[in-house]
Amino acid sequence: MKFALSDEQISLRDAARAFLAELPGPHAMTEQDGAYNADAWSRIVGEQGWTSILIPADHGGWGFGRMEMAVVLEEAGRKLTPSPLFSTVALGVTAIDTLGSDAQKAEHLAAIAGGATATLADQGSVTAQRDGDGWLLSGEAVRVIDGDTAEILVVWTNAGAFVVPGDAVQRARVPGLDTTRPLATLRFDGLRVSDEARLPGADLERVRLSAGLLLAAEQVGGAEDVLDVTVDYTKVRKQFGKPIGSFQAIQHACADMLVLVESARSAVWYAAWAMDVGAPDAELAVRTAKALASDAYFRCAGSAIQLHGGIGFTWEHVCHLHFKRARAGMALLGEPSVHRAAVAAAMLDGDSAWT
Amino acid sequence: MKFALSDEQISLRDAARAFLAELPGPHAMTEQDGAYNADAWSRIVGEQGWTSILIPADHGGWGFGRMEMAVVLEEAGRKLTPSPLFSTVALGVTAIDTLGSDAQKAEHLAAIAGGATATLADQGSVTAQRDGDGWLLSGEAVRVIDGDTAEILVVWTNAGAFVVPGDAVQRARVPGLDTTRPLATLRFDGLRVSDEARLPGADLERVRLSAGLLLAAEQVGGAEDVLDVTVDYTKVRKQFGKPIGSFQAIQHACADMLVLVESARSAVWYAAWAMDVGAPDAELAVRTAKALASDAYFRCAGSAIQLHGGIGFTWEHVCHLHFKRARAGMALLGEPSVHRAAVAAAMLDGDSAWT
Amino acid sequence: MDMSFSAEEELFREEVRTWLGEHLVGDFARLRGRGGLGDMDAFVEERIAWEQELGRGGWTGLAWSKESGGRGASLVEQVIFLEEYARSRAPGRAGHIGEGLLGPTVAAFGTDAQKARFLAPILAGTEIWCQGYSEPNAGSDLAALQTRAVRDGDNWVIDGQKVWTSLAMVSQWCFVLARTGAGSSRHEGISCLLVRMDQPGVRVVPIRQMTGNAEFAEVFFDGATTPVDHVVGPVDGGWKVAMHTLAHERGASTLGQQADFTNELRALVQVAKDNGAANDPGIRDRLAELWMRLKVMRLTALRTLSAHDRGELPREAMITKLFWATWHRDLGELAMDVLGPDAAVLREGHDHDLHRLFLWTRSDTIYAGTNEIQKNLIAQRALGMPR
Amino acid sequence: MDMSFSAEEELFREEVRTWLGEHLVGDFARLRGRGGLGDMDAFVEERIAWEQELGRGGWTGLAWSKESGGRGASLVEQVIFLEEYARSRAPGRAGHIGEGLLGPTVAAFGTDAQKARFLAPILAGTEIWCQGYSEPNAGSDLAALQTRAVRDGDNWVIDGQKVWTSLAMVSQWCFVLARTGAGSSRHEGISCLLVRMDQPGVRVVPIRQMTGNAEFAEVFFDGATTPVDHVVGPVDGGWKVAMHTLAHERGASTLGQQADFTNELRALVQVAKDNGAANDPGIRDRLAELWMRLKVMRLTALRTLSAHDRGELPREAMITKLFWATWHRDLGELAMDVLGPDAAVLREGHDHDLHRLFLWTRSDTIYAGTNEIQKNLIAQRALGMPR
Repeated sequence: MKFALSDEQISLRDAARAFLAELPGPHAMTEQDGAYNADAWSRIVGEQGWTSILIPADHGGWGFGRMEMAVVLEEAGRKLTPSPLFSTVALGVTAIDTLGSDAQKAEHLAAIAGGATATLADQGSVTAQRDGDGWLLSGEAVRVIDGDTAEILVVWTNAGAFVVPGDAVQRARVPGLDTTRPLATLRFDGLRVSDEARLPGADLERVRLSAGLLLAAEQVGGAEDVLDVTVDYTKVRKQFGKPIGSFQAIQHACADMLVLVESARSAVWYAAWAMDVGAPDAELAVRTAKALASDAYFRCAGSAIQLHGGIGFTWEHVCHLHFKRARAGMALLGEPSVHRAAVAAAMLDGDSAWT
Repeated sequence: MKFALSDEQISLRDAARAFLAELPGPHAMTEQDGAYNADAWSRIVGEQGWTSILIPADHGGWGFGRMEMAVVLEEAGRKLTPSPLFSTVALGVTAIDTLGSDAQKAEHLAAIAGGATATLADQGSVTAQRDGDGWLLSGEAVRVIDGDTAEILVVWTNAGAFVVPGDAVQRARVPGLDTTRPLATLRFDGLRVSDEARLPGADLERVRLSAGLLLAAEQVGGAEDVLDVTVDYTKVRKQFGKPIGSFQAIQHACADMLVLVESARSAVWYAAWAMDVGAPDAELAVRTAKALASDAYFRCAGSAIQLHGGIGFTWEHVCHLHFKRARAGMALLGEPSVHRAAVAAAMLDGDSAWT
Repeated sequence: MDMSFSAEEELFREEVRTWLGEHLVGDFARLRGRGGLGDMDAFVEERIAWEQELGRGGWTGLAWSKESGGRGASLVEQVIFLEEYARSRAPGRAGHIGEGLLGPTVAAFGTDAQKARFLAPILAGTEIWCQGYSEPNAGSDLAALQTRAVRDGDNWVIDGQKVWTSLAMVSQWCFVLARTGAGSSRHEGISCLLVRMDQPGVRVVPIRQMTGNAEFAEVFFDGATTPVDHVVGPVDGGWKVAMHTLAHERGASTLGQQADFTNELRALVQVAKDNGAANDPGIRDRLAELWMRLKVMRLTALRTLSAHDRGELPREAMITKLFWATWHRDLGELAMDVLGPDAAVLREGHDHDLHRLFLWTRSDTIYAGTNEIQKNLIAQRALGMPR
Repeated sequence: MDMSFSAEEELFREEVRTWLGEHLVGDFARLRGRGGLGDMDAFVEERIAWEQELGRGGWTGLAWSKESGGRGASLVEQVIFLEEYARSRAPGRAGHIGEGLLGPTVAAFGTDAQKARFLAPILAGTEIWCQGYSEPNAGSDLAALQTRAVRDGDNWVIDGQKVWTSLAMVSQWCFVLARTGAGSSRHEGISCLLVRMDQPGVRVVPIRQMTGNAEFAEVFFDGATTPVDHVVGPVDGGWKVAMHTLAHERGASTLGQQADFTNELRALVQVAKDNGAANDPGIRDRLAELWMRLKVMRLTALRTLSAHDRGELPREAMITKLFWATWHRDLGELAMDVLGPDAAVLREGHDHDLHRLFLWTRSDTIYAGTNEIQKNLIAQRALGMPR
């Protein structure tokens, strides 16, 4: 029984933090009309190798667990690092690794380990129709994270998942609440793909849970950053002749934020471990993590704006970037109320006693 | 357009407050195993005549409106005055006045104006069966306010309401959360009543709304009293060398209480006026009043205990009497969530635009 | 207790409604629903033209006394006007600082010459005013302001910086609080200056907000000047003048705001009906709760007005700002929950711009006294708790 | 990161479970589920007998070092014991002040004679202790205590009043903080005295709570005495001793409490299933949310234990009290909402006494540091915000 980061995980975290401090921040991306910094991405892939963390060693990756991935994403979430890291590892790698055949994994995971970006399109109305020895894909996928740039697309249809090249699809960025994480609409206009493009796996829910867990890890990092930024500000900002951090109302708001951050972190760490070892309560643990981390990030970011006063409401400040990402992330991969409903069903509708 | 108490209403309020200060408090009742003080009740009826407020002049009453009744009940709620006033006027008088024939009103309202107590039993499973020229009442009524002592009982059945003498029924006090307002279970074991005992009216919902409004008025008074008691305490209780009322967290909690109290009061006053004049939005106004006043009282009483610290948790203090009455009253005549659901239906399910 | 309007008041309502219906047409029609808080930088020139149209119709300065050139309308009439104005979705007023703040202050504290010079152009909508109170280091603590004005012959010379100044980009005049006294500190030695914006010493830098709009600006005074007779009230005694202005009972204005809120809630209900969120019990519960609190907001405002008629400032008047700001923020949060997964995606069109509502309402609990400051004031002033 | 128990630990769990199953029978069976917080005045004599039974089984002083006569169990073993103890619904411990507070303090600061005299009877369950810290004017502000002890020959003579003393009615001994220094004020000049309760100068007056129970008492010292060698730690230097005791990492104990909470939540779920509230979407949402927060409460406690193994006191340890107190209060409120209209009526039977839960949990956010004080501490100590 040891519920703490290992020394290796701590080293990974510290290295990630140091590296990320060198990358361009989220404002740069927002001002560049949502384009990722290609140099930053190549350093993430090349120097840090983070896209390899979850890829099994057989397929050219490191074969680490979600816990290591969570540690890195917590840091990326903290700095709002603009890059296709989340979509590639949490959606692309997870979908292919969970749903793909060995051959498909060998091909696509190796490509990702080598720097390709990937994502998952599972919302919308894409259908697959048999067409001789292949398939025709039609319809629209919506709210696809990094869908306008991903090189490898996994698309979910009525006939399961298919992997297609990103540039084979009509795709367009859609204006999103979170300016640091592009969303896109993809149109499939009878796109013909071979039967080999179809992934044999059917467990989309597991992919979404795994991705939700990793999003929750990012959210914990984001929540902690707004807390840190806010505490720092309240120590220097003076009103009525003293630092506002000495006012009890400000202290209480910050204390509430800390409770949210540390609770969400406990939930995320445990869920990562539970999924990695296949614990029986892994699903409920992930739902708990995503619900609590989403709520924590949103509430912390909201408090941060409030405690910053007017300055927190300005475009130049980091608060609103966190706030927007927090609310957008809440809407992705299951809103908190959706996860609570699933937990309620497990508690209330079954005959078996929950523990 | 004038939204304020009239000079007459202010006089009524001030007189009620002065009179109630002379009566035994709620602790006396709690220690007397829930028996009302008969002397206090006879003074309420005889000196103040409050049971006559809502009774039409034709039937020996004052023929005043719900607004005047609300003014008095706000004061009674403030002092947690133990007496069958609420059940008699809000349930008994309202039920008979709304559902009864002229002859029934003449008989029973006059009795109430003369000092009889009355209540309404509308929860449970009482059924009425034709039996020759009369009816047989069977089944159980539950959570009947003052049901163990009321002299006149209006009981709701599948065949409408009947008025029966209280002592014709098997009845037993049940232990209640609120020790200052007795609840009883009534058993009807084939009680035979004449057809004249049947009230012709069918609009039970209107009776319940009217009673709910008056309960809300009481709740506003209760909420204000716990606020007053708490503010007074925080001005004298010292910790860390100064009055706790100078701490920002305490001030903010009290400010929140004031918002709740004054908002609920606005809602109650308007609903009383709207019901009295038959405004089209009267039903929604009453639901708003009951929901907000119930929530306000409960939250204020909870805060009061918190801000009093340990002393507020003791049997001798008034806080817990308010807290228990607040939670019990929330459960009576429609919980807040029930009223919100009805408002939501009006907003969302109809075609007509709400305003 | 009588919550109904008199026959005369209903006639007045009809007059307002008719006038708005007849004039909010043509070029003005597209201003409907625009220019409110969170959207103040939209159609500014057109809204100034609309201000002038209002002036020609005699609808500016409704609350001003007749001696000041206003209509001397009763509070109930003001309520009616504002409710009808909001119901017609007429645009956010470009002249609100002049009409609501500068005008009443000059009327109360100004010289005859100041009244003669400044009131009429406000009523006509030909001079737009902005408010130079807040500073970077004087937010909730206004008395920490540092802008300084020094006497130089017949002029005051002004140096300092203001912030969160709405409409500064289009205003001709700014109402500036500055330190003029020698040993000036906190509330002492402050004066209220009327300063022209179109002069070399004044620089306006728009502030981009998290909504992407730039409704406010920083205003830098770097040797700006104004004549010595452009001080309102006593030199070095401007704090009371400024406080009077802030305390100047917004009176009926909150009721107009509530009519705007009703429009917003109605739009949200429509979205919920359209996307099915109206079937979600949790959403239903919260929509109903917001509806209840909105109703009560109006009722408490009417109680305040009735007390105002009696010359009282009742304690329930002090909860207004906290109540509406919190309500509005809750509405913004609920709007996102109604959108569900679509909360992540911005939608086209102003009328259904729930995201703008969501983002803008974060400022409501901050400006004009944060929620925290409001609660302090309620505790200390309404409840008499120790400072 | 490894959240599983080792084979040895699972064996230990089996040992605890077996022992409890074999001993919580006969006269002790009816104690199941009784005597916890909110019910501490139930079956007190029987629970003291149970304490002695635990002592004979070697289950008291689990966390104490072997030199002190304890078991020297690891933190994980303590967790396992407490979780199994709660799962078996074994009764609230009558000896918890002695085992958790007085014993560790004497072990850390006491003389050899004190250790020899006081530790064994605690382990045997033959001497029950109560805690004399809080006073009427020293609640959240413990340093405002006023009880005074004056040296008189070989004795201290004690005058003052303590309050909220649990189990005072049945305790043989009280651990009293008193002012002994000449110019004593705030944290200076305080000593920790061990005082016999059965003497003429000590009077115990039970405090009836809003639940109707009387679990606590006021304790009046009116010339009570204790020998001079019954001071723990330095004379006049007792504040640090007392603080050490309070800060003494409750360690595993919160995990036992969480197992109790799980029992309560499970009972509430059963009621909701029985009365149909489990079909209400709002109730479902809140039950799920409480379940999630309960899970997280356990996880954060385990993080704290793991950090404790490394000799750290991590900041997440500081949220424990606030978190569980708030959770428990929320559970109590939800319990009433699950009952619906029946919330107004008390029900029979202890097992489903949701009303007791509802009322008692109002004290959770007050005792051992109010929520307000907890938040101050978190802000100042965990976040380094200015005092």
